[in-house]
Amino acid sequence: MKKVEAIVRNDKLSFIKKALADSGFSGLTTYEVKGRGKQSGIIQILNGTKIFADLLPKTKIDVVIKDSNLDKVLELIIANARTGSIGDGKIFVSDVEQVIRVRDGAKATEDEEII
Amino acid sequence: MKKVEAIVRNDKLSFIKKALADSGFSGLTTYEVKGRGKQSGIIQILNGTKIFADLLPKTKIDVVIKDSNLDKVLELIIANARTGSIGDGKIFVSDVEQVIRVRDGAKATEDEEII
Amino acid sequence: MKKVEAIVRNDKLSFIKKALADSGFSGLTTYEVKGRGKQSGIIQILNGTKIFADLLPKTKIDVVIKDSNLDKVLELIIANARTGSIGDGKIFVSDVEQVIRVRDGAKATEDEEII
Amino acid sequence: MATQEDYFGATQQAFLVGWAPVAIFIMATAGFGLLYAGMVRKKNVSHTIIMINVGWTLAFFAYFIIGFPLAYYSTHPILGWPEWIPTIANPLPPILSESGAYGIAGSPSGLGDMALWFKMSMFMITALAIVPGATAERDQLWGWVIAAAVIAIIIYPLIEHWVWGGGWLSTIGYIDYAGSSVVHLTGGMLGLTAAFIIGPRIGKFVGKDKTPRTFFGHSIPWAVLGAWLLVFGWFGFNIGSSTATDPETINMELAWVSITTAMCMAGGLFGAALTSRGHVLTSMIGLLSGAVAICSGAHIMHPIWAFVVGIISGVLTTFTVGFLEHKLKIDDALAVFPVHGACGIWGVLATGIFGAKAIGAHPIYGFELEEWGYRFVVQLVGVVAIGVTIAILGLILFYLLNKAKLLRVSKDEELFGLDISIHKTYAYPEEMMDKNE
Amino acid sequence: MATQEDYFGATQQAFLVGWAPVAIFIMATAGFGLLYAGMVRKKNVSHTIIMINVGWTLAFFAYFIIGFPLAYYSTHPILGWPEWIPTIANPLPPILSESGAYGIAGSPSGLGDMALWFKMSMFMITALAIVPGATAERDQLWGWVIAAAVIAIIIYPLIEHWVWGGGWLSTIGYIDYAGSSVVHLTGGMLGLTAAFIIGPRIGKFVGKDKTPRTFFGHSIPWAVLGAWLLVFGWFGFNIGSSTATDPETINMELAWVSITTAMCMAGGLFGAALTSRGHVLTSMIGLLSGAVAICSGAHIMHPIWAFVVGIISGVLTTFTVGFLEHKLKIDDALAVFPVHGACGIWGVLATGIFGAKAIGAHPIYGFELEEWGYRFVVQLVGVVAIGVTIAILGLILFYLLNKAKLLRVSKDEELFGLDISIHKTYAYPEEMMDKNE
Amino acid sequence: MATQEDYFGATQQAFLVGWAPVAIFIMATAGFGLLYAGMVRKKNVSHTIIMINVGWTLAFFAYFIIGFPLAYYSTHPILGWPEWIPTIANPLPPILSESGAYGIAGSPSGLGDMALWFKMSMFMITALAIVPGATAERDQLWGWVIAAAVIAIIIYPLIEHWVWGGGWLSTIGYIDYAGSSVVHLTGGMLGLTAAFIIGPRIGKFVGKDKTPRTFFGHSIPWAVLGAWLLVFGWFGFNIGSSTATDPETINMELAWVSITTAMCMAGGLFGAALTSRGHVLTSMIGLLSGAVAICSGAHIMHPIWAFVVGIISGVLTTFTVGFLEHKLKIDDALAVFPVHGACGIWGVLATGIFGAKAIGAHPIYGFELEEWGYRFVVQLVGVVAIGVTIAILGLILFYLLNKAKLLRVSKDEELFGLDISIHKTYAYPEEMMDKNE
Ligand SMILES: Nc1ncnc2c1ncn2[C@@H]1O[C@H](COP(=O)(O)OP(=O)(O)O)[C@@H](O)[C@H]1O
Ligand SMILES: Nc1ncnc2c1ncn2[C@@H]1O[C@H](COP(=O)(O)OP(=O)(O)O)[C@@H](O)[C@H]1O
Ligand SMILES: Nc1ncnc2c1ncn2[C@@H]1O[C@H](COP(=O)(O)OP(=O)(O)O)[C@@H](O)[C@H]1O
Repeated sequence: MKKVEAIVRNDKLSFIKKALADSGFSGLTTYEVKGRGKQSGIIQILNGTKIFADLLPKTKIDVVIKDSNLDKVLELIIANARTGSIGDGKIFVSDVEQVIRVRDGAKATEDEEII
Repeated sequence: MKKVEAIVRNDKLSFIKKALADSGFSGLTTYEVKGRGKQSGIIQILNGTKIFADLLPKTKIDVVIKDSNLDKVLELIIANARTGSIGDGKIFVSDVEQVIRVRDGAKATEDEEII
Repeated sequence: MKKVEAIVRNDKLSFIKKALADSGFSGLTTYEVKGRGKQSGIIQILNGTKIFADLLPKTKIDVVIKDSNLDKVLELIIANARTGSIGDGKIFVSDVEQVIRVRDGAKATEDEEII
Repeated sequence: MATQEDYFGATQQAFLVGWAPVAIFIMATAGFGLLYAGMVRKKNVSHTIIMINVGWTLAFFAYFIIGFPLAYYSTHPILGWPEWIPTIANPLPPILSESGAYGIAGSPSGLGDMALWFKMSMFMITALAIVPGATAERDQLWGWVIAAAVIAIIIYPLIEHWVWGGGWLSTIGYIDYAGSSVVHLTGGMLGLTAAFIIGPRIGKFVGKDKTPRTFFGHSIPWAVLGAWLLVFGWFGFNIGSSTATDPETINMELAWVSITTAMCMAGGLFGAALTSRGHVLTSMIGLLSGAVAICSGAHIMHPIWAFVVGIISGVLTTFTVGFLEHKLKIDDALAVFPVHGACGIWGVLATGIFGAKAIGAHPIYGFELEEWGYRFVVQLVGVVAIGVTIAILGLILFYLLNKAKLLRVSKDEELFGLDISIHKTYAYPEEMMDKNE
Repeated sequence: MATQEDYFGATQQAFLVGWAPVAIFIMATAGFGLLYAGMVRKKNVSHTIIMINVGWTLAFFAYFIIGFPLAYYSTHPILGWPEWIPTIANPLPPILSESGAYGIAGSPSGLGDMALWFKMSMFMITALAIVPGATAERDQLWGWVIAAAVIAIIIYPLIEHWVWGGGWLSTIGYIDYAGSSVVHLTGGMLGLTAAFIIGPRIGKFVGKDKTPRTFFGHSIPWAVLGAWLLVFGWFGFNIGSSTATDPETINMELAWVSITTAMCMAGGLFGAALTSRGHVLTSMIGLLSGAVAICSGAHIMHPIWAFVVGIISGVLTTFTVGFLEHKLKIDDALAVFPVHGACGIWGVLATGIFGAKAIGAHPIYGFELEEWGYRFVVQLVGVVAIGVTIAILGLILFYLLNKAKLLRVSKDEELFGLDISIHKTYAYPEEMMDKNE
Repeated sequence: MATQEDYFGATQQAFLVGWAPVAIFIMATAGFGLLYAGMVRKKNVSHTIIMINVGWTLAFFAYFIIGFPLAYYSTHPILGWPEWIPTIANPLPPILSESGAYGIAGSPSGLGDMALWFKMSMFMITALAIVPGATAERDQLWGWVIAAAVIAIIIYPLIEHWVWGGGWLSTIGYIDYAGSSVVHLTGGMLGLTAAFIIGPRIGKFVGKDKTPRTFFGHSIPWAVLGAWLLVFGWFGFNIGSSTATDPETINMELAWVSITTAMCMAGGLFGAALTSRGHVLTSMIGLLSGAVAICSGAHIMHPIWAFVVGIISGVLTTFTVGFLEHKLKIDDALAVFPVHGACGIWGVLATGIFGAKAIGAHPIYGFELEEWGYRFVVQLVGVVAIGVTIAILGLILFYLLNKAKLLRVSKDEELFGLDISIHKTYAYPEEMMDKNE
């Protein structure tokens, strides 16, 4: 299984969330973070003037999924998070060994349907 | 070493925390998240009436432990987080390569006792 | 690629952030957490008297980097986070499989420069 | 030697100047500022507060210099050039009448109606504070500074002159004791026109059928506190609107006004709570709806009817919110028209309905049963005249500002939030900023 | 022509109606609402505020219609059918005495004691606002609406009649100037009985020996603000309790009352700060404890003794909290009985102790040294009678509500938090909600 | 029988005691507490509030017992042993003059100047509340408790005696109506000396050239609310400073003072907003700067000049902040000297400049054109004398406390935050604490 960690603009959360749910990926965990990207001391270009802000508020979305769904999920997130400007965010993918449902202790190593 | 990421009900934190400490697993990091589980648009059944709430506040607990302690820790968390109803949460287990103590730079790759 | 998760004192963030940026590691994500270390029920020694506080506020910094930069980054973080007392924090290192830039979908598996 | 009446007048002035405008001061600015701040998203909190503060700058000064004289120192029924305008050489407003006017006893000092000058500016600032709620989360600062100055100089004084300054509505017996129409309908209607011209927030109406979507505010406690500060100020408003100049009247009026005001607020809270499973924000909004509705007839309505008028106000607000969002597709962000516009109209009409002595209205201020029809028609004519006039002036004002690109921020600024993009700050800076190295 | 006394009375009425009840208004509802909101966990903030708002709905109306006449318009020493009840035809309360009563000068308008009607309702609402603090984080909304109506209609007016409405306690010389017992002991004891019947919050008492556990509130700044708003209102309470009807008395009384009130609060804050390493929440609670204790004898006690009484109040509160939690195992969630009950009792007794002129009490209102024993016994009898009566009535009321399943929420609702499960909201909606798609 | 003047005096007393000090009460403590709380980092919020509360403990008591008699009951031009000091046997302050003094009419009850006693303690508490802002985020609790007692007992009463208690400055015609220098310069200068002695916060000045760094506060809404509460209180201050004892004066004075106060605040807000892209915190600070500046000449300056004085205050504050940080390298954490010190000085001088009738000053209170030079020199002499005296006393006081290791916390305590390390709490306990098992 894979963990997808997407760091996106705050106002994109609801679109991503909806898109994922519509395609059957309902499970996710999200929280507010502050971040800095490639440009140290990111410069946002607003209205023609440059505005300096070091750390910007972002939303992080963690989704754990089956390996086979990785491409689909990445595509959905990118499609709904992109504006094409600096600050769109980053996605990190890593490996997850086990997923366990607390309610009944079911493990996804045996039954991938619980994710 | 393993990282256990447990997403549980907020009010279960203090029980889990105590249970872990009692068994010698004192180290942990925790923060508030919002989450959505298997059912998109989770429906909480309260008092016989269905209440709709998309993202619900949850607590995430990260515990990094030695491989040999994994089963014990999972067991403790599940036992203390479970109510048997929807919304009990999920646990994700993944691999950690190195643990370093900032105070003295000691690395758990060499000395697992520091975790 | 590697993910470095550093849990440090809140007031060390700006020093770490600056040090990383100065060495060219501008990307990072940070958020507030509460944590407990080796000593269950950490005891902070302040002014000669012991003060008890179970969970203490900390700052978590996530930095994703190329494998080759790991040692450099660890060194920078440790140097700027250390005071030498209990509570300095822990660093966890784990593996990241893919990094994707949302803006243009570029993947770091192919082009490590995007990290 | 000072007469008994002088003593009485001086004390009343001490009270009405010392207490009433100060309470409103807090109300108009802190109350609206914090109420609105709680209702917007975190990224727009600072901006929302500063938009309310605008009343306390140039607009305040401008009303003093021009607006106030326009409203009170001309005898033309519509609007005329004032007989007095303050200068360094001649700074003090002449006394309006021997017995004083508008709640302030004639000043035995001969120094003129400074107190009235002050109190009335507070009413104006309140009307101003209402407006930016409608355009919240997407409006420019300097465009609003200009709009506020225009409103303070001419738009608000026009209506004020009609109703309180001896204009045509006061001549035909129109009743608006503490501003259901002068303050609230004016503010609410200006808000509605501004919201219409500026257009909805990005993402407010979704899909082809434009389903409205709720943007949740960042903090209910702040909204609750703001609403309570407004309630506090409302007593400044309503009690401070007393025109009593002798002991009997003051007794009759102040107690009566206090009780009807409280009753109508309680009714509004109750009505709104009933229809919202006790939702606290809706309930507080209901309380304010009741407060708006009672302004017009606070001195006249029986307390029990005031409670009933309040319940209706609470329900009316909810209904109007739905109508604006689902039917008209206007994004009045913080429900400004439903509260101040709709309930302002309702309050003026309710005065025409419940003001008859036969059904328990004030034994002196109430009107006779036979006047019922006439009174209701006058109230209706007045409220329509004010509503339509303000709608036209508002549409012109905001249309011009929009053309001049002074009304709405850019798409990027809106998405990043107005706090950081316009004012270079966050509302909770420690959590969100760290640019020191 | 109006006499000099009329002028004076009118101005005093303007002041006492215009200022005192409005200050209390803020106090009783906003102050308690925000104090309590800061002291509960995030998941229960909205619910806690709406529970306090309940005073401003049906209960307010019911007290006007029934409770107030019961308290003041019957001559029976215990409780009798009132001689007057408001109707549409006969809406105005007759004047209680020629010179007026209870701080409001007789109305020269002949319109009756509307002002008294208003002021007294504010005291009732304050008593109501105290109660839900004890049952916080686990109580139902509609059960409390019913309980509040019952309290407003009969329970509170009963005690009010005894002490302020000419009942048996007023006859024997019982002193409670501004409500240490009428308002605070009544509210605090109702809270205690409710907390006893409803049972502790899930997880409050842990293990076999039922060790009490602290649930930390979500925000100290909100609790601090709430407490300061209460302090503000307290001056409305205490100054507004003046029964002065001539210039001399008002001079003697208002200044004296202001100073003893401030002194006792300062003492309470100092005492509580000393015993808590300057913990800010504990200190603010200490301030309120002092404020509760001084209500009874604010017009009588010497300022220096008031400071001492305050220090003792601060300590007494801490002691009572421990006693309830560790010995009685009652979960009075927000320390309602320790502050309002215990310090209410202490204040009534302290009036009996420090009210003698010989030790510096008010030169006119204080009592002679020889009365000391009698006065203390009267205070003791009064406070016991009130405490026991309220305890019994409270137990019956909450027992019945509990039987009817109207008192406590379900286990699930409590765990999820009352905001989302009862009111479908969160206190900080933007952070926590997002159900729009 | 009571005379007409008695009635008037009694009502005025009711108003000035009932309203003015209570408003200031909120101002001095809640307002400063919440303003400062919003401006510090999360880890120091509780501590910051409790430091402000200190005024309400021993210091309050000490001022009553010693400070107040020192200020008003001696005839020595500098400082003398008071003719009266309160005891249990002789608790009441004798009346200062037949017609009363300092805004409180002579008490017909013969009970003495209790009201003055109360009001003046509120001014003292305000001066106290200013100081800890300068040393915020690194100061000890008990050291400040001692400093506050010393200030309340001797330092503040010294200046008060000079200006308001018949001392040498009052003799030469120095004008400070409501405390630009007595309250604000005193508080601001004490803060500056304390900040100088205690040294900067860890990390305030970075690198070899000591570049100042901004520590962002944790919440703009709290700072905004605190500032508005202060504004509310300021009207208590300025209106409550009236010395009017007859109807004419009260009319002339109260209205005039209200308007100039509001105008100068509006000017300050406007000035600060203009220079900060409408930054809301800077604007609110500008509002307060205007409020500080107007205190001295609120009864004298023309409203239009008051607006101008306000604009200058807003700009002056920003300039002074930069000067302290960049040139003097003093870490006055919450801009206490720029607001209260610099604008206090400016306000006193502005009174000398704009107080001439020829340029529109109050027709009765203003001075003649020929006095202009003399008046300005007196204002200058007074403000220098006060500034220098306080600077010396402040340096001595804080130097001694520092030597005694009572001023600054340890490095660890500062890093962990004062809330948890000194008071064992967090400002948002639920989020941050969980030590129950
Ligand atoms: N190397 C990294 N490690 C951790 N987080 C990162 C890294 N690079 C970027 N981020 C996170 O991603 C967010 C978006 O980065 P951004 O600079 O906007 O991407 P882009 O390169 O598209 O401009 C940042 O705010 C930060 O939270
Ligand atoms: N696939 C997933 N990826 C990330 N987080 C998840 C996923 N599934 C569930 N979660 C997290 O776990 C929490 C609990 O899920 P829940 O639906 O309550 O589990 P259950 O299946 O027992 O009902 C969610 O609120 C969410 O934060
Ligand atoms: N095993 C662990 N798993 C997860 N987080 C941990 C673990 N151990 C420590 N931490 C985190 O690191 C922080 C610092 O730990 P701390 O006890 O200060 O380290 P030290 O051992 O240097 O004293 C803790 O507050 C906690 O957030």
